[in-house]
Amino acid sequence: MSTIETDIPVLHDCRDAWVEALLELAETDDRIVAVVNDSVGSSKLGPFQKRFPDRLINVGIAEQNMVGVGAGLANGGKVPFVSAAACFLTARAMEQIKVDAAYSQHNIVLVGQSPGMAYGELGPTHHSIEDLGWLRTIPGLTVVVPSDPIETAQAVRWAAAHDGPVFIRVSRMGVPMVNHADYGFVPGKAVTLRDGNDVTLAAIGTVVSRALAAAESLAADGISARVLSVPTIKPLDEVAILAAARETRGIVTVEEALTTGLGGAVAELVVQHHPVAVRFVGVRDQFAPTGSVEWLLDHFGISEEGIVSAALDLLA
Amino acid sequence: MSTIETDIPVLHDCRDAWVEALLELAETDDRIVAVVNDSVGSSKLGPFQKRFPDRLINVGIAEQNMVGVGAGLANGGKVPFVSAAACFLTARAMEQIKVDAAYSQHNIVLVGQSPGMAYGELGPTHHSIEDLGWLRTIPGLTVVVPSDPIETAQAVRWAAAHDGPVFIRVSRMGVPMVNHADYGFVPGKAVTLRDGNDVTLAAIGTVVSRALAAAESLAADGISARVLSVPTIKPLDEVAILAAARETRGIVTVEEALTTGLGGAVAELVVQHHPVAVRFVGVRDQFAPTGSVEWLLDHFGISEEGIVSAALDLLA
Amino acid sequence: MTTEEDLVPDVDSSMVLSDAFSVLGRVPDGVTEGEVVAHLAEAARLVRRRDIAMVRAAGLGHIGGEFSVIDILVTLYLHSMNMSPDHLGEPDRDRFILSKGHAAAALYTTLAMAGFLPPEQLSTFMKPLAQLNGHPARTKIAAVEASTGPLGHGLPIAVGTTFAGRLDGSSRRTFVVVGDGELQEGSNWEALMTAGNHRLSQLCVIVDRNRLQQGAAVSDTNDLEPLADKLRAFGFAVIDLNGHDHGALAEAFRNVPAPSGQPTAIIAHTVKGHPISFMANDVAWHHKVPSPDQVAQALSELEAP
Amino acid sequence: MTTEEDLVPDVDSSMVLSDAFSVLGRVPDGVTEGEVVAHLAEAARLVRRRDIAMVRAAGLGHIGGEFSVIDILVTLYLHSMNMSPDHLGEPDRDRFILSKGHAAAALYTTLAMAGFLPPEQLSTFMKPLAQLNGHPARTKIAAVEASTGPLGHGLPIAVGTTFAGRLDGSSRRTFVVVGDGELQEGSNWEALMTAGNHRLSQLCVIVDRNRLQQGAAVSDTNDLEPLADKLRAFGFAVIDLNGHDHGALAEAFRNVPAPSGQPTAIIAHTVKGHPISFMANDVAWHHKVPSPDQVAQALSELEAP
Ligand SMILES: Cc1ncc(C[n+]2csc(CCOP(=O)(O)OP(=O)(O)O)c2C)c(N)n1
Ligand SMILES: Cc1ncc(C[n+]2csc(CCOP(=O)(O)OP(=O)(O)O)c2C)c(N)n1
Ligand SMILES: [Mg+2]
Ligand SMILES: [Mg+2]
Repeated sequence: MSTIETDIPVLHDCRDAWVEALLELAETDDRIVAVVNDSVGSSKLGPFQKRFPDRLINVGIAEQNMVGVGAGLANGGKVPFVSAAACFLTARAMEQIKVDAAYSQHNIVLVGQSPGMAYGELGPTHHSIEDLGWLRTIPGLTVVVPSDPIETAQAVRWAAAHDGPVFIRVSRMGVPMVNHADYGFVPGKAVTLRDGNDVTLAAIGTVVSRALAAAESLAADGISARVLSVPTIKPLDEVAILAAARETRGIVTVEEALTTGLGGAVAELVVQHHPVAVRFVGVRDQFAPTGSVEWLLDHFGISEEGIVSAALDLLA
Repeated sequence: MSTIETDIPVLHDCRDAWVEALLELAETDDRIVAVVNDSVGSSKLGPFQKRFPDRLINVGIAEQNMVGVGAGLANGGKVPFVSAAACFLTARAMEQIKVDAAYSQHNIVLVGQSPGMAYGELGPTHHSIEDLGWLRTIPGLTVVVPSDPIETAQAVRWAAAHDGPVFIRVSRMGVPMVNHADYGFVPGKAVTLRDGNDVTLAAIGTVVSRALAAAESLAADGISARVLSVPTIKPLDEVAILAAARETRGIVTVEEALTTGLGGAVAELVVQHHPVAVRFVGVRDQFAPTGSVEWLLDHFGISEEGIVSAALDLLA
Repeated sequence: MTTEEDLVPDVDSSMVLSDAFSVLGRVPDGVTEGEVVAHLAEAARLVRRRDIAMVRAAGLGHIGGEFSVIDILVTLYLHSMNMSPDHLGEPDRDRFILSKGHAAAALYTTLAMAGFLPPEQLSTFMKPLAQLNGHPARTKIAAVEASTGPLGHGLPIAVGTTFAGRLDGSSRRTFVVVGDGELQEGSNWEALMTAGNHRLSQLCVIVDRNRLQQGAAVSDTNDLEPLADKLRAFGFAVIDLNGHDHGALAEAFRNVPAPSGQPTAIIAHTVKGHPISFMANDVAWHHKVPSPDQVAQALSELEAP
Repeated sequence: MTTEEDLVPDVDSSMVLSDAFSVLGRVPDGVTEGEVVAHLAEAARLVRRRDIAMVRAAGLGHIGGEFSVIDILVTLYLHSMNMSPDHLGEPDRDRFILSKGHAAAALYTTLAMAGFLPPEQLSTFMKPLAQLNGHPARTKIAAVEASTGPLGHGLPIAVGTTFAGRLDGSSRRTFVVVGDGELQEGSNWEALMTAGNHRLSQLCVIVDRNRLQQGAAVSDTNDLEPLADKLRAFGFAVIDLNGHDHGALAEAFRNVPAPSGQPTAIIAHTVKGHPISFMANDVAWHHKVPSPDQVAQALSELEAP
């Protein structure tokens, strides 16, 4: 049972924060344009479309064109937010992300909606669990995976001001607040949400709260777990991860993704500088079955219990 | 200086072995069909087209359709070999690879031609250095990276007989023979090309010969380097890699790719089971500049010297 | 302006309706044209009843696009296609691909109605570990040729299997249904170009022309018109018909391959949500889940005539 | 049957030809139509001479598709486009995107001829660490709007920048050149559909209709005909012209935007390898590198008239 159930915290759909932040930016910056693939509703962009009908470009169901149009808008001095289901945005427009966004260093913000297994019942074609492994391999792209509405809004604001291509993974699955109200997002900076020195739980995005719950549970067993929230998988906070590698007995990575995402990024870092035991909590090299996202997260052990047992295994 | 220069071995374009093997198979198995994107010449499929004009389907410059047509041919009982430049095949048809090949478990062979930096001067749009990191993240896909003509031909024959989706990376850049004439390719089985117990050089594809040269050079300095050739990055030979992790002081991975490829795969394995120092030889998180492939390999230290210095750094 | 609502996973398992599902099976051989149409109409009615119950039970589905395509599916599986449950291994049988995979529930119910799937399995729709995904999966259901869901995949695959049939000298045909919004995907135009140029006459593309996509009308998003001109310019023999008219559908399917030697494109004019009064032509029903009252109302509109 | 040859990196650095390159710059204002054409013709001749030397020196290039597109590029950069080297930051200037990025050498030489690139830089073409890649890179050359090389990217980007101009109420125009083989890519049809429906009249798509692609004739690979019908059905005002006729090109570019309010598509009929006797219309010259003798022969065919 995760704290989500025991504490009954309010759960937030991060898309609300995304749209609120975008609307606010767009009020004072007329360079902001939204580009979608028949995804106005699933991106919650209805209010944006109402307020700025000309500044919402719906290219229809055409993801390659969508990203190309975004790059062209950037060429024309706009700040495009290209918003589509993460699964289609990444897989269908991969070469456009590589070439039109990353290699070209166009000032474009790619917004991957409902990532991970949010579309659980719809099946693997709609899951976006490959995205982190795929995108962190692309040079020159900043990849932000916010964990709650505060971080989502800040990432959106930061991306609008930043010059260069950014991907932001926006959760639809309800998440509790994990950051403090005075939190300030900095790309490449992990956040220590809880101190500890036996083991480190490094978590990303939707499942940071589960790492916090696991740390609580480990504490009850006398195990001191550090919890690192990692908002950008690229660039990775190498300092914080390596400090964790040195100062604790190992790292458990936690993600709503295939373990080639954060797991892979952490593994690649530590083996080069400070080899230490790592355990991966995530989906391991398989397409997920059908089921609700909550069911799937439990099924794959991306849960308080799963994280605890990964930590215990590491410390065993 | 690599052995390539000092020994002046014959260099082979692995496309010759690929086409020869395909032609031979096609003579006795009329299920074999080639599918291309205006890539007859760059795939060296001219002789195949001449011999089996009906069994070469050129969909034109349309990679998504190309992979979809391949899946449909498989549905119709054919054994399609879908052959295109690796950069376009992977990036442009990523969702088709995910869904039509891997998730659907269609019996389709994807042949990525001229991968790595073979198209050096043509620039990063034509380099395929992301492919290993991308493809190893896709569940259910076998990813073969042959190191020489012997392995290329065997991989083609194996893939034709195998039921399920396979990707084969076929080198255009000249490579020397590294495998023995009696070598037998087994997916998921690494090959120990040289024994050693100080350090392991795990190499893949076009650059296995460079690892051998580096081992030779290290031997001259009294360092005993094991050389593992890793023909399938997925499935990885976990037994051989973990044995190397236990029996030597660490592993140097060598690839003509971003280091999220073999480097990432090895890192992910060892941190979970036997954390050990790893050094990555490959392209580190950047688009490559313009230059010939030989120049680029040297530029990135994917060379005898680069491998030697990575090994020395690991052992320091 | 969009009226799209969001997916609402509002599952009410107690609401799993035990809507009796009789497997009518194929239209028998040798019956009159009128009997063909009556059989198909009754099958479509039962399929729609079962479909709405499945969507309600799962709390998810794409009922609008399911109801627009059901008459096409039923006509193909129960009458026009040369394909039977006992002979899936037969190489010369026809092929069908639902490229608009989000209408999976319509396909599953039709497959059950035609005997390709045990009807009991329908109640597993979207349940944990179910074979009946929200989108059809080739590895999970024997009669499914291709896993679909992402739009723009089915047509290229249909082109491939048609090529395979040609190489084998087979007379089998491949039918593929695409959504109209789906035709915004460039991969379809790649495939259409290939099929047209290679004169793949055994291929029949059916456009479910319900004029709505997920969030708005197709014409308010990225219009397709003049669609017939586009398809003709890509080398297809084009037919326009009412996609809810079983007789017209059956005749059009009978006429594949076209005498011109071209592949066939059927623009099937349909109504999203047809024939439910409060769903028809309302984009909100792309993936809205009916309330218990709405289910009751819809079922009453789907009583036997 | 293909006659495609493979890329032959057969560099002979001693063969770097010191082909004098005079920067003619823009056609001056206020000259006669005849003088316009004469200026462009001379510029194109010099650009072709420099291009062949560059390809020979690099041992790589796509000379066939470079020679087919040079007259289009020269007309745009030296005459038709409102774009000058000193005012790249001017938001209202026209935009150009070479979607068929493999003709990079033609773009680079034209940019040098128009003053956007120092002519000395041309000799770095494809050298290690050079800014002049085998395909144009936005981050490496100020005048390049978009990095191209993979086919089917430039047209969507052109649609995007045209949208940006419209949002700004700018009268600037966007020109994009696509190869004819390139039009097999579905991403182009996505972009054409969007441009047509949004009536992006400030967009002009030029098809370099040389009828050959990499390995064979377009018609033997995946034909485009009836191309004008296709483009019209996608909402474009279509013009056919001789793509080597500077006067016809200049007039067509002057007429953008079309009075109909539609985006313009110019089908520029060209000859791959034009005007070299032994290259013209031979698919082998898609990316063949000329021998020293062939260079000499070509240069003699490119003497001043
Ligand atoms: C590649 C891709 N992009 C987006 C979606 C999300 N999506 C699912 S259904 C749909 C609308 C489809 O409209 P249409 O093809 O007209 O189908 P119908 O009206 O028959 O439901 C969209 C955008 C998807 N499934 N695949
Ligand atoms: C996506 C993609 N697929 C394949 C290629 C390889 N390629 C380079 S040029 C070319 C032929 C292009 O033909 P066309 O567009 O007619 O150009 P042109 O005749 O003007 O050279 C091909 C297939 C590519 N650059 N991009
Ligand atoms: Mg529709
Ligand atoms: Mg051409």
